[in-house]
Amino acid sequence: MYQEVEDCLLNIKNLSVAFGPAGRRKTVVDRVCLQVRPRETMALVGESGSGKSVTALSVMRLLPYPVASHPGAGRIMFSGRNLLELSESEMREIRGGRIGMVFQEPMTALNPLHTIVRQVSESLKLHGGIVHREELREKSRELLEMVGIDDAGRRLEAFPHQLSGGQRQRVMIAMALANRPDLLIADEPTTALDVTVQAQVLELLDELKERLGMAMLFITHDLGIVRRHADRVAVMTRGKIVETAARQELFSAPRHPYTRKLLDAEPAGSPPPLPDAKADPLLEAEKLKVWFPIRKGFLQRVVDYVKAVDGVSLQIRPGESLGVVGESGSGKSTLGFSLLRLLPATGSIRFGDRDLVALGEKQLRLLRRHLQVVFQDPFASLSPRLTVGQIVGEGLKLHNLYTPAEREARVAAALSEVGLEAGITNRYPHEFSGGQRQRIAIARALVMQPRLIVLDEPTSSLDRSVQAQVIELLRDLQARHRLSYLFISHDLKVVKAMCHRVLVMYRGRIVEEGDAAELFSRPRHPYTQSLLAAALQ
Amino acid sequence: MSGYILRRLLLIIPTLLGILTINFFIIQAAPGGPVEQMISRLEATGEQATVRVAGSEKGALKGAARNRESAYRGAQGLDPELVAELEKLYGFDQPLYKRYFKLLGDYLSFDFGQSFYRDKSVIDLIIEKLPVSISLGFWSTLIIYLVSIPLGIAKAVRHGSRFDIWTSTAVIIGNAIPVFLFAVILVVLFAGGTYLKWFPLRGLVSNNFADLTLGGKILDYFHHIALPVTAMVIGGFATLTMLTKNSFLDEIGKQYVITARAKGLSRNQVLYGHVFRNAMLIIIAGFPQAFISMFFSGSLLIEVIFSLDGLGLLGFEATIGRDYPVMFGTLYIFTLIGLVTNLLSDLCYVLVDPRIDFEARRF
Amino acid sequence: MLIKLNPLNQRRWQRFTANRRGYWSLWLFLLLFGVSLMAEVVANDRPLLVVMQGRLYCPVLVDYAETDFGGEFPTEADYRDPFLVNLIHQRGGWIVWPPIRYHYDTINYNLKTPAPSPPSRENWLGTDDQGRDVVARLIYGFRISVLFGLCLTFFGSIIGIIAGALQGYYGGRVDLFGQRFMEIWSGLPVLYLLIILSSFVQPNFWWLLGIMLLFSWMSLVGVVRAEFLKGRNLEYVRAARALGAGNLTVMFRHILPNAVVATITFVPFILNASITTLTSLDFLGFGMPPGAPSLGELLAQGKANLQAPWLGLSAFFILALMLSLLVFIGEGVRDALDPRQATGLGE
Amino acid sequence: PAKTVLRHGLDLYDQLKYQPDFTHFDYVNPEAPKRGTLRRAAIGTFDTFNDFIIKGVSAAGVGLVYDTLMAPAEDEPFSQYGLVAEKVELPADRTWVIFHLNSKARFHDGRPVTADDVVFTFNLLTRKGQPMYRRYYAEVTGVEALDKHQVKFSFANGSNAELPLIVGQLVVLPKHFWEKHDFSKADLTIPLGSGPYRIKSFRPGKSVVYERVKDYWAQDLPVNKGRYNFDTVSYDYYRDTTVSLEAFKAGEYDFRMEYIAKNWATLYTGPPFTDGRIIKKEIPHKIPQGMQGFVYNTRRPIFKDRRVREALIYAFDFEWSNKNLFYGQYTRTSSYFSNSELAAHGPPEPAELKLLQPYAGQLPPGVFRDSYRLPTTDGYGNIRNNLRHAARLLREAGWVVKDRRLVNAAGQPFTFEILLNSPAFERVVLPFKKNLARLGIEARIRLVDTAQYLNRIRQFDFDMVVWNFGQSLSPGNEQRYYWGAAAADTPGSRNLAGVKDPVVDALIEKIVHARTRQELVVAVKALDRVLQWGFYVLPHWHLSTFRIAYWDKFLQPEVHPLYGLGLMTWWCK
Ligand SMILES: Nc1ncnc2c1ncn2[C@@H]1O[C@H](COP(=O)(O)OP(=O)(O)OP(=O)(O)O)[C@@H](O)[C@H]1O
Ligand SMILES: Nc1ncnc2c1ncn2[C@@H]1O[C@H](COP(=O)(O)OP(=O)(O)OP(=O)(O)O)[C@@H](O)[C@H]1O
Ligand SMILES: [Mg+2]
Ligand SMILES: [Mg+2]
Repeated sequence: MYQEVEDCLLNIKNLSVAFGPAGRRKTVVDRVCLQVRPRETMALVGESGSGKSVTALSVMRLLPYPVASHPGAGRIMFSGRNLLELSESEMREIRGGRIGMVFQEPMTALNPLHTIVRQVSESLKLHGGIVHREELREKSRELLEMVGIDDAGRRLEAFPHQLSGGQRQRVMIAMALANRPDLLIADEPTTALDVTVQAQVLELLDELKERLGMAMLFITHDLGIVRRHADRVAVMTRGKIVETAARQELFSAPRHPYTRKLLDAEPAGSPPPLPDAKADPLLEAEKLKVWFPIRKGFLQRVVDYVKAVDGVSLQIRPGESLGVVGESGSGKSTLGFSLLRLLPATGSIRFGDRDLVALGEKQLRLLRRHLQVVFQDPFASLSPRLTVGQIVGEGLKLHNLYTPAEREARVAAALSEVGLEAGITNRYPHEFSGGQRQRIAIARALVMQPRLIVLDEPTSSLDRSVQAQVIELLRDLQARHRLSYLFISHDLKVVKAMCHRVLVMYRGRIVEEGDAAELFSRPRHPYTQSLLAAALQ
Repeated sequence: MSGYILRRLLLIIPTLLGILTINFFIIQAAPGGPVEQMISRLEATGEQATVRVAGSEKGALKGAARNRESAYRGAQGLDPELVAELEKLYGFDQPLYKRYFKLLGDYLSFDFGQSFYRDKSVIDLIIEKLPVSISLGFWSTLIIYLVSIPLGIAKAVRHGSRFDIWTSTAVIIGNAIPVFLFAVILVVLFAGGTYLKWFPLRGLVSNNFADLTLGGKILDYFHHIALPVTAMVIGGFATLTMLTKNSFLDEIGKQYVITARAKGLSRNQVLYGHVFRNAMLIIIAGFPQAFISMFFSGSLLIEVIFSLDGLGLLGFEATIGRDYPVMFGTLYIFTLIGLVTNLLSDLCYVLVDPRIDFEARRF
Repeated sequence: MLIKLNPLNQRRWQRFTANRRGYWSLWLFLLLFGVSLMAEVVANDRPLLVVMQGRLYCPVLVDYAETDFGGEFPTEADYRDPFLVNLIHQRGGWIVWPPIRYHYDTINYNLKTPAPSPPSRENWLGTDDQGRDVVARLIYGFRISVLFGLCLTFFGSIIGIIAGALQGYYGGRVDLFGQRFMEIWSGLPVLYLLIILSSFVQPNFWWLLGIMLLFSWMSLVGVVRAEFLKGRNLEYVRAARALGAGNLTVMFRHILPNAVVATITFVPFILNASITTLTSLDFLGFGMPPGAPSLGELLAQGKANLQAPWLGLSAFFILALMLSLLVFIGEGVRDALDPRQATGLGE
Repeated sequence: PAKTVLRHGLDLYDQLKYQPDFTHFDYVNPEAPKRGTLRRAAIGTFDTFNDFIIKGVSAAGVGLVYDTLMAPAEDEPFSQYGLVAEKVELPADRTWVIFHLNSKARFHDGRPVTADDVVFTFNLLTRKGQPMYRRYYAEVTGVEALDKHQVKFSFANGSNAELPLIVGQLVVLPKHFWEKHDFSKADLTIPLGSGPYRIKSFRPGKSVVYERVKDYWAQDLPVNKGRYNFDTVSYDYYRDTTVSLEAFKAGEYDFRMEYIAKNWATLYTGPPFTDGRIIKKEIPHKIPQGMQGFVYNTRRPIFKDRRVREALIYAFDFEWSNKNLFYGQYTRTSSYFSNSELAAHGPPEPAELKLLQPYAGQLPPGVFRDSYRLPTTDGYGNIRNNLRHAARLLREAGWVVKDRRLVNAAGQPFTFEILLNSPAFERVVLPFKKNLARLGIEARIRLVDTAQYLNRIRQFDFDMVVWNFGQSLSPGNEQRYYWGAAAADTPGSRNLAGVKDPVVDALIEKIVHARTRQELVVAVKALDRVLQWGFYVLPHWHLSTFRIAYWDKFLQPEVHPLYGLGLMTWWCK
């Protein structure tokens, strides 16, 4: 399995990564070897928490040293030089210049106080040597357009918090591509993108690969993408690379048991049958509107509005999963927030027999027990100074459910149900992998045993097997407790496996709505059609 | 936002009114007033306002014979008639409410009146003291900011290193040094007659300042303020340095810093370009305040020791000496400036962090 | 540890101890503070014990008249009086003294040189300009200063944090009027309040603490308010609300930890400033009653007696030591509370 | 009409030391060369040269600009010789005085000094000047210019022998100048005078320089001969006393007088002192130092009993304080007229006895035996004997110790408050407080700011204060104000102790109406005795020397005047 490849662009040899101080060191990446050749797309797939992101970060030398360390004699050879031994200034030349990186969690990865144009043009300025403001701006706009952000000119002046998840992710990609790097390390670059945009972006990457000879280390959970775009695939589990093979070889003849498990675990099945299709809706929203003002100048005058949600009406019945799909930036997350009154919205929202909009702060708070949400960006939604145990147990404590001991047990159970091992309750959010954080967020919602959960891309960072596990769990809970879900996702397979009905959103409005099976088989709206076309490509 | 600003500007009026009112009535309650002060000045029985700070001239001899100033001792003491006259002079023959409304009227029309004891208008007095205050304030603030912020950042980057420990110790010790003691020691060591005589002892410029060339003037000025400014800044580094350091430490671990580094930014570019703004909200937002206080800062002790006439001394003497017009004048003007600065500083929050607003939480 | 810490706090404690400076500073500070709390048995002009004619006397705790020992005055015994000491010895009694035989207000009548007299075997750090032992005054002064500082800082910070939190979190009217209130409040003439106060009571520790507390809380408000203005928009705050967290929970569990950094940074300095405030009040003559042991008075004496450097130096040394310890402890606490072990940026 | 004499000088009892033909005072060097500079320092700041009005802080030394009608002799108790006024006409009953102005007198602008100017000055000062002037000249009923050079002051009644001298102290301001300038403005208008110096330059609040008037009209008058020898005199202002001393040592100024014993003993060291460049000197004088001490407010029940007041004296260990706090520099004050011939020491003389005898019944027997001898100590803090004495006195006065506290028959504890406004006294008071504690007395120390302090003093709202009753060499009617029964009930008077003793009142009248110096001295001594034995004040200390230090640039006449320092008689080497 180990082979010396002379013409490798990137050659990782025996790389190990450990966290923690000398005494209590925990190895999370164990003697990994990986090669990426020029013009090659190397896909790195594997279990959530297996060390993919950490490996990628090691290449950039961006781990939190000295908390992180590389025990043993690992090497990372990049065009013949050992990156681990380069000086910081040499490293700087490589970062962003010769190696571009797209981070897994784009929502938190952008500087919250800098405008988009500033962040994008910074890369250009640094390695591209462009200095003129106008030119930088123009180039930045081009880059944004390239990754499919509509209305790019206006988005330039936006701050990250004013963008949707997918938009932020594309900004990340634009930044990584700004300087036409030799190697692009993309850590789940398309998780927040709808299928059409995803296809567009992937095509762009392929094109760059062809035109500029860019190599890619592509970390993903989406085997569909791997199948279509990767040249070779490495499979990682528990800190080790267990199998490296050419794409076809891997898919046709997986050798390692884990690989086989991974390939087999397709999201499948269908939601549990609706117990009572005629039941009164659990949640009912009418003419919901969320308009974000666009402000300008020192005095912050409002010059225009972003109509993120523009007159949406929907119903969710008990025990029902309602899928929401749609273009990135179409207002799905905003809809989710506004339904739970986490954003000021106009319109009416009824939960059971209560009018959420009219509800006082205190009653609403009591009601929140039954209304949970999993945020699109789990990292940002976890208080950085609370431990996982505190985070997951907080809701129970707030609503005074159970005794402390019971609470602890429930928290542990919830964590293990989403596939997290025991004994992590005293760790802080930043010490986890992206997928692990996502599962923590799910556990936090589930532990409350609510009646409705808004799930905003809950499985985007999960590998297939965990994804299946989580979906199974959600379905099981639904079956047992008549749970309702508002399920926002780009992954149509998952939507299909989860949802009874589906809404399609486009620019803040619902363009199509219907029974899941029917909608997938007979899409009516052109956007839905293009979406499905892209997904089934 | 403009609505907010307008509201804030309008609120300045009741705020000023409140401050004046409270001060007015509190002062009425204080025992002893300008009349007593004047009597003590006339009889030379009082102590200088700054006696604690500047040291007593007389020590344990109360009426020490200076010379035969007045052989006629019968002149001592004041009869009630004269006291009444003094009261009239200071307007204390008027009932309280009349005095109060007169004060309000005068101040609303920006008429600050005259000092009780000096033949100067309050405004003139303040203007007269400005050069000293500006000199001390400007240079010391500048130095403190220029040193503390980079130092704090450097310490954050080297958290726990030797450098960190020693600089911490140094700025803390600096902070612990009592200003007045330090100033006096500076004087004795560097300007006195016992050790080195490198710096002038007092004042902002030399007596022959007018005759100097431009270069000479500048040199002379810095020669004079070197010691006072040193004494002023020595304790000032600590807070800002530590605040900078800790805020930076807090931010450095965040995700966007890694992104910035992944772009290939150098350490300083990351620190100053990205972390700075995030970490320094408080400091940046506090800057208008600092900037204004640069011009109006007064440091009583430094001014006394270096024989500088600044606002610190003016304010203190007015307070202790019950020079109400000066007191109210300075209070009014500084409060006004303070209020506007507060507003600016709040607006700065928004400029620094666009996510910030001052609206009430509605949801 | 006697108290069983939960694993989280254990981890914090570990991180705190990992910062050796902070750790040792804590112990040293506790030691000094402990000693100063027991100042009466460390430095006192009353013996710890007198045994005479089979009876046990405990002058540190109990007041005895001179006549109780067979002397002539029925008033409080002066144990430093050779007359009394002789009397006790003559009657076969013996005396156990504290290590330092001076109370803060004990005057050493037996000075070799006029006060302030330089350090000697008798007075380790010399005497002040009233013939009182500097070490004893330092110990008592440290106690008063630290207690004053701790009380002021503690209560001031709590009020300040709450005020800042409410204003920053709720914004709107709360903020608008809260801020105006503070502006008016800070315009209060502190010096006059003190003068008024001192015209009807002798200002003492508690009075000064009260008066200073009226104003000291404002020092943290700005910072905390800014952090809350910023923090209330964060994603995890929204997540907490989504969980049903009430305003208080959101404020103090989720946003406050962000303000903690600034607070911890400021606290040692606020403490120092409190002590300095007391110092300068003493200095200006509006402070503790005359004769009370205060570091401020010692500093003022240091300035007035440049020929006696031991005065200023002792006071300065104690102040510097205390501040350094506090700042180092603060750093340790910061490290302990910081979930990410602060990492460098390479190099 | 009374018989008048034309005199060359004035004093109280026609015993002038210098004869009409004197050419100079004894304590000057008539040959002193006129040259050089005297640089002095002042503390604080100044903002005006108008010394005469209530507003503003006037510059140090501004008096050098003016001449007064008469000039004092510093080696006589209270006498004046002609300056602007060449001769004085005074009737025996002293009901008026006419000053004959010197026709050569000129203001600095060359205009002559006339009687009109004097009248103008007098009216100006009493009308627009500091309120002090009105009080000072209250008994002057009229002033008129008799002709160009004669001005007459009339007095309310002739009983106040001092009045002519007091008028003699009047400065003369130029009418023509002040008619053009606003006298009520306390600004930095350079004033016009006729004196030995004029203002050469100044920096507001920082420094002022006076230069000698080259053609000073009075330069050769006997009173000025040998004086004003410096070409320039300058004052630099400092804010801080420590810094000002440093400046002196650094050679920033030339002359300094020290008032603080500790500084005198410890700070005047360093190279310039050891190598003799600075001379440190104590010059004895005979200026009366009056009485400084802790004043008992006898209005308070606690201090009504003189035995109590005497007892407390025993608790004050002056010797220890002097040795350990004042480097032994001070003398214990035992008289209300200390450091002067007016002080009563030892047994009374027959003349005094004669005065006192009529009141034998009202006075303590001690008065007739001796002056009051203050208890002394060995200076080592061991005052057991004194305390024993004090305890006895207290017991006699009805105070007994109960539960280690001193209480009276009603069981009220003996506590009182010592009111201070200067921190300098803390170190004196604290040992006293400790000693009092051994008697079972609780003394509280209260330090307040000046305004509050004066407020309380004026209302007599205190138990004990530190006060200095200053005295001149010629005590007079001010004694009523100090010790008179009427003053005891007048708020704002200086009878702080609340002395209300008919004997004292009677003796004061004797003083006020003394016809000769002899009579005066006897009456004052008698009063002194009565006051001493009345224990109204717990006496402090005084200093009978000038403590001066100066750079070795100056020479001084061989003779020092007894009643002054005579700095203006010095000259540059
Ligand atoms: N700062 C840290 N301290 C301790 N452990 C960490 C830290 N960062 C990551 N880990 C651990 O390292 C392991 C690998 O994390 P990594 O982020 O590489 O996973 P991943 O393969 O990218 O997973 P995912 O697909 O979920 O993103 C995880 O078990 C995680 O808990
Ligand atoms: N605070 C804000 N201010 C202004 N515009 C905003 C704000 N938040 C979101 N938007 C805009 O509203 C639109 C909808 O955003 P939203 O996050 O709901 O999209 P989304 O459907 O969740 O997209 P994605 O799939 O990419 O997460 C986007 O165009 C976004 O730019
Ligand atoms: Mg990952
Ligand atoms: Mg979204």
